[in-house]
Amino acid sequence: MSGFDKVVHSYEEAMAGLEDGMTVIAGGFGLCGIPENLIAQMKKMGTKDLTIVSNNCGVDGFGLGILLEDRQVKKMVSSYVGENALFMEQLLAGELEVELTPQGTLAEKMRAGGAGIPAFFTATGYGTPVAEGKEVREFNGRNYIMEESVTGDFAIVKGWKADRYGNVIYRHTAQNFNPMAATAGKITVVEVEEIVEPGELDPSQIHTPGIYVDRLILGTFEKRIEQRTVRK
Amino acid sequence: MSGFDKVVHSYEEAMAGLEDGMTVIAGGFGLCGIPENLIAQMKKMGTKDLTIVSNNCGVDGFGLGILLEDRQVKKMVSSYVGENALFMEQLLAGELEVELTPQGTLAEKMRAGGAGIPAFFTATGYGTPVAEGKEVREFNGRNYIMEESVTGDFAIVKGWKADRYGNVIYRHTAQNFNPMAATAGKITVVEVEEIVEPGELDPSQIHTPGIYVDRLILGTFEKRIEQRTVRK
Amino acid sequence: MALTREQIAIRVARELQDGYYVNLGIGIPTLVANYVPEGMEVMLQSENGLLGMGPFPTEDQIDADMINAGKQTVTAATGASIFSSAESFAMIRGGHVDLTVLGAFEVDVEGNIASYMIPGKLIKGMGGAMDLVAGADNIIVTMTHASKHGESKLLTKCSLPLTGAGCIKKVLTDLAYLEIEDGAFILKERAPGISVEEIIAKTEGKLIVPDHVPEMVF
Amino acid sequence: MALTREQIAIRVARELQDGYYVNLGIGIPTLVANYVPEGMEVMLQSENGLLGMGPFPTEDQIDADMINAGKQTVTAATGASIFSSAESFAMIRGGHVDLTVLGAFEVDVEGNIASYMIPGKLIKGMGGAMDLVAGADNIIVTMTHASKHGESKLLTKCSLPLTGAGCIKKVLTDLAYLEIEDGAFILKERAPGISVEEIIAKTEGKLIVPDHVPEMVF
Repeated sequence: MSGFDKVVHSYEEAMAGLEDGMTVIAGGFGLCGIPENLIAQMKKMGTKDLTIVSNNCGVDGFGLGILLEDRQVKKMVSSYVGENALFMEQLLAGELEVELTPQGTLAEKMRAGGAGIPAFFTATGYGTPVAEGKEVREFNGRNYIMEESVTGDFAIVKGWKADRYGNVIYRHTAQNFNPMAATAGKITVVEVEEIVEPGELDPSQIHTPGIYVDRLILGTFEKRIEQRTVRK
Repeated sequence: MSGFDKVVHSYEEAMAGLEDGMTVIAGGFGLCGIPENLIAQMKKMGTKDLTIVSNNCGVDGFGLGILLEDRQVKKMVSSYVGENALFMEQLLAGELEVELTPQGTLAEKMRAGGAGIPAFFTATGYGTPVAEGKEVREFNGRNYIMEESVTGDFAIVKGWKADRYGNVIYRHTAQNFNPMAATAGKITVVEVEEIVEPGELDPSQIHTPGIYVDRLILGTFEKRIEQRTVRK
Repeated sequence: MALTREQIAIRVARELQDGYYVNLGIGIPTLVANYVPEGMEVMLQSENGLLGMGPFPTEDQIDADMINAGKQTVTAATGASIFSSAESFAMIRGGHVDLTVLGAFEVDVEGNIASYMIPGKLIKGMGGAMDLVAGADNIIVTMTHASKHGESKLLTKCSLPLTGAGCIKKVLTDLAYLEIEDGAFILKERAPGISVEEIIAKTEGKLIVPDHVPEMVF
Repeated sequence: MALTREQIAIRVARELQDGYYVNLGIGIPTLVANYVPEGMEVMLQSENGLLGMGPFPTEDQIDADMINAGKQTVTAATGASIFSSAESFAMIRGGHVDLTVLGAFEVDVEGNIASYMIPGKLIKGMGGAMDLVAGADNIIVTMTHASKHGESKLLTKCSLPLTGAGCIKKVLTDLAYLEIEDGAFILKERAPGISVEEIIAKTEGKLIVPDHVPEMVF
């Protein structure tokens, strides 16, 4: 089954082919469910002028934030970038471009990109700065704006368990943007906590079918917590 | 938890409020995963002039096909209606309107309807009779047509297991159109084979979250097989 | 006296109904969860992909893979479901959430809301707020009525970049509960001990004051 | 001799590659699954929501909830996944399927295909065919070269309502394998014992015949 064995054995192999100027779609919400080792590999490779499509840009020193340290990122497409001082510094200095995109629109743009839908209409952002330059159209008496889909040269994804066919499940809210990101990469790379035998995952319960996955790698994860809140 | 107890105890209650002229979105593919008892209840109610949005129209004498017997259906929105002689008869006699819709477009129209997306673009159907009267637009050098979403006054859905919160999972390929249908009804009614205790379903493995479900009923099912094929 | 954060949360909680699916924004809205009336059950939707958010975890329960939209560690309640961001916003955008509560910098008489950006000062992003205000029918905005310097945040026209246009109908400030209708704020209730005059003075947008404006009771 | 149904399937199977995700239409295309070369693994996508379709079930295994797009009872292979119709067509429309094989009534030199409707006679619907031809890059159409009455089905312009416009590049008939390029059919291979002359005679659309047209070997 070599053709369906998506497993690679090094992070070099996992991110091989990443080049300057490429667009990378990344799963994760805050620091939850982020492909932390794939990001670290990108830092190691030193690839520049990247456009990163991800809900957030990590924090200073962790997650996508580490790509800012060597100015690898040209542009971020995100809904929220508030947790990152270096980000703000580079943004205000004009060294970094940001395309603020509503969270739901961002998720839908990824899904649409993977699903062969080049554009869709949403009421989200109508009448706001997000609507600037976008077509407005009325349906059933309400105004909507047209949003175009997004695809990446690479998609980097963090899963929980996968089989070597590339079937992936996510754990709890570490699912977030990962399933959509997985569909929208020309090359989709998934890192997981556990690789299980084919047949172990219930076919009806797979979050990301293997057809979307090009490379799969077993990783170990720090899983840093952003806001540790406990019950008294 | 009365507010989240979606369980009703009779099919009368399940379909209460269905009126002549309404639009009903139905899950199912062929005879697989169809809400057979909800359909039977619609026949019993004798509601007329219905618009039914469903991939197929059952067969003669089973599934949605039974609604044709008393001419309850004004219009079908389907991708394939080839298994039903009575359907053809009424169609050719001009007694029934049909809007043939490509299967993927139909699935996406339901999803978009439930997801607050009034329209999307697809290459499916460009240059064919399906494109007639629809806007054509070019994205990245390719032509796409605009398709509008669909919603129903009712959605009727067949699940496998559910809890009383209305969280539903589907069994095997009986999933098909059911999850999208569930999102697209003003009133969504789900019939299932088993109602389990809250907490029994893994939260990360729920196909239809309870927020989409208004009424839930326990049923027994014939599950007629359309093409019984066996290995020699 | 102006309402405390807790009183704002308590007042919002009175809008809850049994069986409501509710999205609570970061900050004061989050507190609403603490004041769900006895015998009533609501499910909290967290837009990162959790319907049925439970309380914060105990130390033992803490799990990096279980967070809310504020990136706080949380738990899942009985009957919860967990799903992708696309599914989460399908719910939100599709109008399936019964009540959304969120903060704002400014609202105006047209129902516009500005809550995500102060040009040149704050450019963190809108997160899910634009989807929430566009997708929900029933939104309560919680905010202070005026700035520390006394400048009204209930305006004729928002001065900051909008989060949503024409989508807000209910505003609860530390001074009053108001509804927006036909290009005006309608003063519905006032905070205990707050005079109608003070509210008038601190409301820049057109304000309609009925003959009787009941005082909130806590 | 014109190819048999089995030979058509065998010839199509030669286009398979290890690791291909393949959607096989109803009829002859379904037979391709029987001729996957030894040592090669492909996964069959069935558009009703099954990736990794296995063989038909034994009597014991028959399950009304496990069918393929032809409504036949099937099984799931190891590594299969099962999902909604929306997800299934996201895969198809998004171009994730490596090879699609389907039948047709007519194709033409512009790569148009007609396969779903004969006005006044057959109005069953397009099912998933329009999505399949629009979504796939790599499509093989299998069909008879001409009608029983000798009328060509490889045309200058399709006469029947189209299933897709400009999307077909490869056609395998009972007489020949052809590719469509720049407004013409290019004759690539002929069935064993079928003369170039017969193919010319039965091809109404512009046909380019290279100097050497190899005979298929079975």
